[in-house]
Amino acid sequence: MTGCHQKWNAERALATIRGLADVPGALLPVLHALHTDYGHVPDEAVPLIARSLRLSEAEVHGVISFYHDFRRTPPPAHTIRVCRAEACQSMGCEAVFQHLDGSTGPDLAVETVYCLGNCALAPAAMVDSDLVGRFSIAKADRALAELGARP
Amino acid sequence: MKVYVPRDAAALSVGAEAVARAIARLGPDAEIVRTGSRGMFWLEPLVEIETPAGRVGYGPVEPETVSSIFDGTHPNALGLVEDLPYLKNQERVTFVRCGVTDPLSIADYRAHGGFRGLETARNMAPAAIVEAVLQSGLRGRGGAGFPCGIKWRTVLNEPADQKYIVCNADEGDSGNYADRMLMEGDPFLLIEGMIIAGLAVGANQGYIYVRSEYPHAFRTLNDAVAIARDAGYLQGFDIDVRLGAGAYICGEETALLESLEGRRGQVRPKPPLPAISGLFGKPTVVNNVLTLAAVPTILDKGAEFYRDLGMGRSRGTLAIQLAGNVKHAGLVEKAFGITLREAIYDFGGGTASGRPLRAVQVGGPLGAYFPESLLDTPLDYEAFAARKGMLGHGGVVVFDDTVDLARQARFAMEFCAIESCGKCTPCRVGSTRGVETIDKIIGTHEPAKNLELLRDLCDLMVDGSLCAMGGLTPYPVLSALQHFPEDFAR
Amino acid sequence: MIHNANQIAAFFAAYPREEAVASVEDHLRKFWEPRMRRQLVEYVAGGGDGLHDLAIAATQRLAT
Amino acid sequence: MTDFGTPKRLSDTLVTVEIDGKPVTVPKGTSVLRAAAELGIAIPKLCATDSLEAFGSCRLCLVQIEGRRGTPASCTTPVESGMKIQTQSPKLAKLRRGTMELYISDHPLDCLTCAANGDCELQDMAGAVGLREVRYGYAGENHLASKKDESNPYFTFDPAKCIVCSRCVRACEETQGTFALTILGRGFDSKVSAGNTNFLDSECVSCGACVQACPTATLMEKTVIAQGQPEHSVVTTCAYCGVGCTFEAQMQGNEVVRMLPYKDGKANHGHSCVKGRFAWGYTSHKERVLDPMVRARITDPWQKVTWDEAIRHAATEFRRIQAKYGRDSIGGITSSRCTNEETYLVQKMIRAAFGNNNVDTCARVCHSPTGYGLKTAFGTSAGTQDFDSVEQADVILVIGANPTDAHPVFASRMKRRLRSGAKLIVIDPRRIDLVDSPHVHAEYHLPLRPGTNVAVINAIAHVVVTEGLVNGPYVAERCETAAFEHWCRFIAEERNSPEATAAQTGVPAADLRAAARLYANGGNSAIYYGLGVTEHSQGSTMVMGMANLAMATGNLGRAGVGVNPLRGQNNVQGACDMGSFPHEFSGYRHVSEDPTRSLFEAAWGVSLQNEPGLRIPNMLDAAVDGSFKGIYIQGEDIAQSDPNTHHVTAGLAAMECVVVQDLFLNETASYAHVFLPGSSFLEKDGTFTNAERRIGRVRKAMPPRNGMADWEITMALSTALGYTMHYAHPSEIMDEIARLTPTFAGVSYEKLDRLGSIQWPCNANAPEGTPVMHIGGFARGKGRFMITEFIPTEERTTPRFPLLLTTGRILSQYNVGAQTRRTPNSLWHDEDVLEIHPHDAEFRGIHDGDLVALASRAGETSLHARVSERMQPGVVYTTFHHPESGANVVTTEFSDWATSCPEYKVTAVEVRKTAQRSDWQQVYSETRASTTHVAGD
Repeated sequence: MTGCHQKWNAERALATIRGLADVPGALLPVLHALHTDYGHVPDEAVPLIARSLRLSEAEVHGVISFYHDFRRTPPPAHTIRVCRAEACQSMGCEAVFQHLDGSTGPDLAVETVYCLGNCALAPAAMVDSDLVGRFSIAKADRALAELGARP
Repeated sequence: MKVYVPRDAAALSVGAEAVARAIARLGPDAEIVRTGSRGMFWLEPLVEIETPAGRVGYGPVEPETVSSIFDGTHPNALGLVEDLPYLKNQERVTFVRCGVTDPLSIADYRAHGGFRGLETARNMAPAAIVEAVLQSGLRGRGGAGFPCGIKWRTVLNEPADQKYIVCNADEGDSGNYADRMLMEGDPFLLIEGMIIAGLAVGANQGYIYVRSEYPHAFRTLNDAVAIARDAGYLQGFDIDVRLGAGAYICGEETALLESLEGRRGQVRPKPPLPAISGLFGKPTVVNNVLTLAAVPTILDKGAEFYRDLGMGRSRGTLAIQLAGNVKHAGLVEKAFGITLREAIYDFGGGTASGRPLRAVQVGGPLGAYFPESLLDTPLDYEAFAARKGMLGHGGVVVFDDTVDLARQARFAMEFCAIESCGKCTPCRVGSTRGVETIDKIIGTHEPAKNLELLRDLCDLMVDGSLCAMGGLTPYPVLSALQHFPEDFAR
Repeated sequence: MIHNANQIAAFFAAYPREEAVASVEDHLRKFWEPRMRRQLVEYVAGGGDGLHDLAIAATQRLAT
Repeated sequence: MTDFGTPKRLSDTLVTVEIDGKPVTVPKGTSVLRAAAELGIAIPKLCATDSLEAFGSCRLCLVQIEGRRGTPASCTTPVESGMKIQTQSPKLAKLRRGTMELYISDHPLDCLTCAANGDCELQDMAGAVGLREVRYGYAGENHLASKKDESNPYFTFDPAKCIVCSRCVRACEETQGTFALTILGRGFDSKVSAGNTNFLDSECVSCGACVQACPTATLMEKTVIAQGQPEHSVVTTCAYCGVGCTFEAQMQGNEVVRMLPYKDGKANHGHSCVKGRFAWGYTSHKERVLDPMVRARITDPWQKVTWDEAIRHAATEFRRIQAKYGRDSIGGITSSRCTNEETYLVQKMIRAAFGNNNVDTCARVCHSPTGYGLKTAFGTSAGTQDFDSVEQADVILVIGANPTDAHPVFASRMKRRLRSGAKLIVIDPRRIDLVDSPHVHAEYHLPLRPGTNVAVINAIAHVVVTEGLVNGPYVAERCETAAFEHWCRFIAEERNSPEATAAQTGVPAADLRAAARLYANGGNSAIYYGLGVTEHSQGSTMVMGMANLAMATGNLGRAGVGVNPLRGQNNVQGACDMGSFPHEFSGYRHVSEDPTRSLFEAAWGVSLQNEPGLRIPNMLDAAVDGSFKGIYIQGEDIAQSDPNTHHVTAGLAAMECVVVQDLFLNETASYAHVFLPGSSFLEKDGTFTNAERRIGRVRKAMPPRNGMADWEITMALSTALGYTMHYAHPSEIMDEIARLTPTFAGVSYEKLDRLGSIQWPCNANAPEGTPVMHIGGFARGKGRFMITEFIPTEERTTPRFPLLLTTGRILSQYNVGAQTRRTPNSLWHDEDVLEIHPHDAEFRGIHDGDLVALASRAGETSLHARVSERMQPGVVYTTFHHPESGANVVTTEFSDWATSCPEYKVTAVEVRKTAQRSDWQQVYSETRASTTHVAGD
């Protein structure tokens, strides 16, 4: 997922956008597609999206900013998303999160997520694209070592 | 030799993939079938081996111990899986194939009774299908418990050139994972339910809106839809699987519709009901995954079969999802009516930590915190409502005695502040003020005055909010205040 | 002036000749200031070089 | 004015409910909030306003309904029969106070120093709900440190004061249709934004709808911030385009504080554009001339004189010229920017005091073919519909018009209708905004070659006739049979087919056929057109072509259809109605008609000429020839606006007395000998007639800054010429117009005040006016099909001039720019640029922003290039808002065959890169200063 994003290419992006423009309610699918390609929605994409989907640029900005998934800047190489919702709270996710929080750096983002649907194996986390159950400080350290993102 | 290894996200999260690889390596003649999960998550990865007597289970299995499952010496041998009391004591209707079949095998699905409901429905008039659903007593499983048949009837009777079936698969409530389990473990059931819904109301297009936190479910659904389309099941009614983008509020049906239309997921006022003016302004059925997944059974086995399960006005089965600090966390499908205590102790085996249970939150982050003294409440919409709680989607999150309910109350407000769409004032501003006010109470800054203010704020949010997000956020707060006042005065 | 008279004639050319001539004449009477009409009449009297035949016919009627 | 909270609903079904014990009956679909307001019960509200659909966000308007759970919002709850609603209770009071407490916990406490103090809905509501304390305190998380955006020249955006009610966002979407605003973020972080940028750099078109919708001081006019709240207001009509919006001039004494679009204005329904709403500062611009001036030669400096001296001088000169060169050696031009009364007086003075019919008006150069064509076909020189009609149109055909720039307020309504399902066809050489913009697009855009309108309309009619799409019963009942049959034979000829004409028009035959079918079969089809139709050598033919098409398909004589000119200037329709043309009296009656002339002769006490006078181009020709020597020009700038500048200025220079009456020393004034300072629309009483024949009152908000209203000046000049006029007030002029003009017979100021506005014809048959014309039958009796042979213009591209130039307008500037250039509107458009297609640019080595020479056989100028895919290859485009651009130096003398309306839209040109300004521009910049020098300044 991360690390395999393309360099911005307006022509290719336009082709991606136009390929989806006729889908009803195309904006979210378009933004997801750009995310898949570029890891974020570059500023340059906004006018292209707006024109292709017959939206105003303001609307596109409004939608991007509403959804926490959509980024305006390239992502760090790795992301660990720790679930901090109730089921995971009951199993001590907070300690794991606090443990990881200090590890944030240019190569690693530690983010909060509310529920990964793995509440029976709480605490849960998503290490890049891998879902991890029964997450713990030990598992967190192992993940950091594997990602090579230990500060 | 057939070996069954789950591909459910939860199983994968504890190493099912490595186990499957180890099996392939060590047992080259093993025919590995990837299934959904049985829902006994404490046993994951749960490996089952087909024997003449039935499927015997081993779990949890680690890659290092795989070799011992072939000779039956694995320390975690479970015997016949179907005979495990946890499964045996359930009434599996919706989840009957989950963990049993290959979720992406249409042949497997048919072999296990799939598409029988659809075949029945194809020979019925739309109104008759709606009537069957109405008679079954099926209520929306998303939380509000609105009678499904009435919604369908409204859509059926609304004249329009275009109607839609929208599956709300934005299951964002902590402690709830039944939708995910079903989408990953038996996606054709949902597809079948949607096709039937389309027949019933005259819709030709369906959308499944899946939250982005469920990448496995998204992939499985996409694959399943493609397979169903190739197999000719989606002629005249097609399904598009759409991905959310990190907004809890999009589980609210009108926000979901806005999101599907490509807009900010802001809540729409009702009226108009989505059944009259929904997606792109057209009459739309918006149903939860489990609601739609219950439909094929109703058509196949008859409305009576379904209606005969349950209690009071809560008919059929409930997917109880034991989660959090519970020993045997997992999915328990039972007819409505067992008590919370039975679920947590008889099935769940008490807390995982072994410490005393102090609080249970049922129904997700907007559900009330119940103390031990309310554990005998039956799992029934009305019974919960009578105790100022909410059965919701059936998620049960267990907390032991280390929990601080003032913190949990604060979190409820904080969660609302983070996830509010921001449209209405009680929710947009109120949630932030709620966090601040609870902080003042916890910090013993004029606690009496601020407690009164907090209660006023909760009343305002309950009565004044535009949707259930703001309207229900006070439930965990007020229940914490009511049942655990001592936590606010430490 | 010549250009404009020809434009008018060209528009009415789609009609039968009698109607066309009458229409051109009517147009010139209704919309052209007498000075301009006089100039046109003089131009036609001088040969009407380059003038549409309908314009010539209409102008000749103006003169009477 | 009462704000009913939610928009009016139209329904034949009525519903009766009981609110606070009082019964009220309202149309089905009405909100509880509005029903209560109609009873006079004001339920507190903030996010609701009756110009916008209900939103349900502020939660102040909660009510209790018997038998229902909870406290629904009254704005989003429609009435249902038998509902019993309670709007006040202790519970509701507590909820409302609680909500207000939340609002104020995140709001500055600066009411006393706030620009909205006294005009703030938040302040009002805090009072209404009895907020007494904010128990949360003010130390919580808030937005008070948010930065103010002052980038827009006319208003500020102060997010610290924002309550996130989204009224601005919704106004931009629903009312204006631009979608330039959004909410960024969500939850507590939600904030109004112009899309990640400031207002000036955003998509915002500065229409003011957001400012008007804002219930707080978040969006606020800078003038109000600077001057404070207005203390009285005057309802009047905008002096910009032909939409004719009604405004409230909000005043402090004789100073305008702001212009606010008037909710009851029937042309604009409370909406506005950047010009009418904000660009009124020119009225007090420092360049405005307030003293009369004279000079002997145009190279002399101007000498300030008294009104008496100036008027006496002008009169003496005119009489001297007439004595020397004859009665017909002088004439005058009325203004489409002045009132009906003023226009009427000018033509009266010319006919009665000058003693000739040498009167013309600037409609000559814009919509004269409309008058000719529609009169020929239908019998009336005016558009057939009211603006409201567009709401019932199913297919909208826009031809040669760019409403979003030139008629923005009507464009907003059109876009609203398009968003709600009507289909759009655009026939225009350029890809105008309507073709493809947020939430609006054209089903078909037929990008024709400039000059081929008639071929295209004929081809459309060909499809209608040959594919059996004619509305036979309609035609049989309503139109002249012989003319129709003759037309049918003509139009069905293969040479008129889309396939046969495609090569010439550049329009793909398949698209044209599809568009024709849509127009003919799509339900109510309405044509809206502009100067792209009229300003051609076949302008009148094209108008008749559209009339033919509408008659053939039965799209005339009811709401939702019609042939509708979008008039350029505020009073083009009125100027034409008032008898400004050399051949006709007011009400379009030819000067040769004896009974009419006798009527005027009797009323005016003079004998009148029975022959048509000179048109503007004829006057200039005659001046060059030496037979026309003096002219009175009121409020028009022919030296900038009329084609072929060289010829215009030569004509002006050849005259012995040019009298210009204007606000500014315009380009024509460079050639004037007498300058009479005019007054602005804010300074006089009168009426304007907009594009839908709507007569609206212009009301004096302040005394004339120059000392005399324009009608008083004309009166004085006439009197000085020996033809005494004595009107005490413009209403007396209108009374005279009504007496002498059958279509105006029922019009009076009293009735205008009572009804707000009136659409002519207004007489005994239609005492309250006529919104839609030709219902049941045409004004002339039977509709008349005319043969519209396509006769191409002689203006052709050549190897030397291989491109076609077409000209037009842009949103922020207006016409010759005399007004808008003297406002901050120039921020958006400070120079005219040449739009050119990338291929044409590349071929010539032209890059965006390069200075390019633009040359035709008439002349040459230079402009900066803008490379744009809106253009089609081979066509270039510019505007004529700035005199130094010299767009009309390039345009030619070719004109419409019937009306002499110039062919602005087709000029063969060449474009090349250049390093220097053209000769004309260099001479212009040298002479302009010397011809505008005022002695003593």
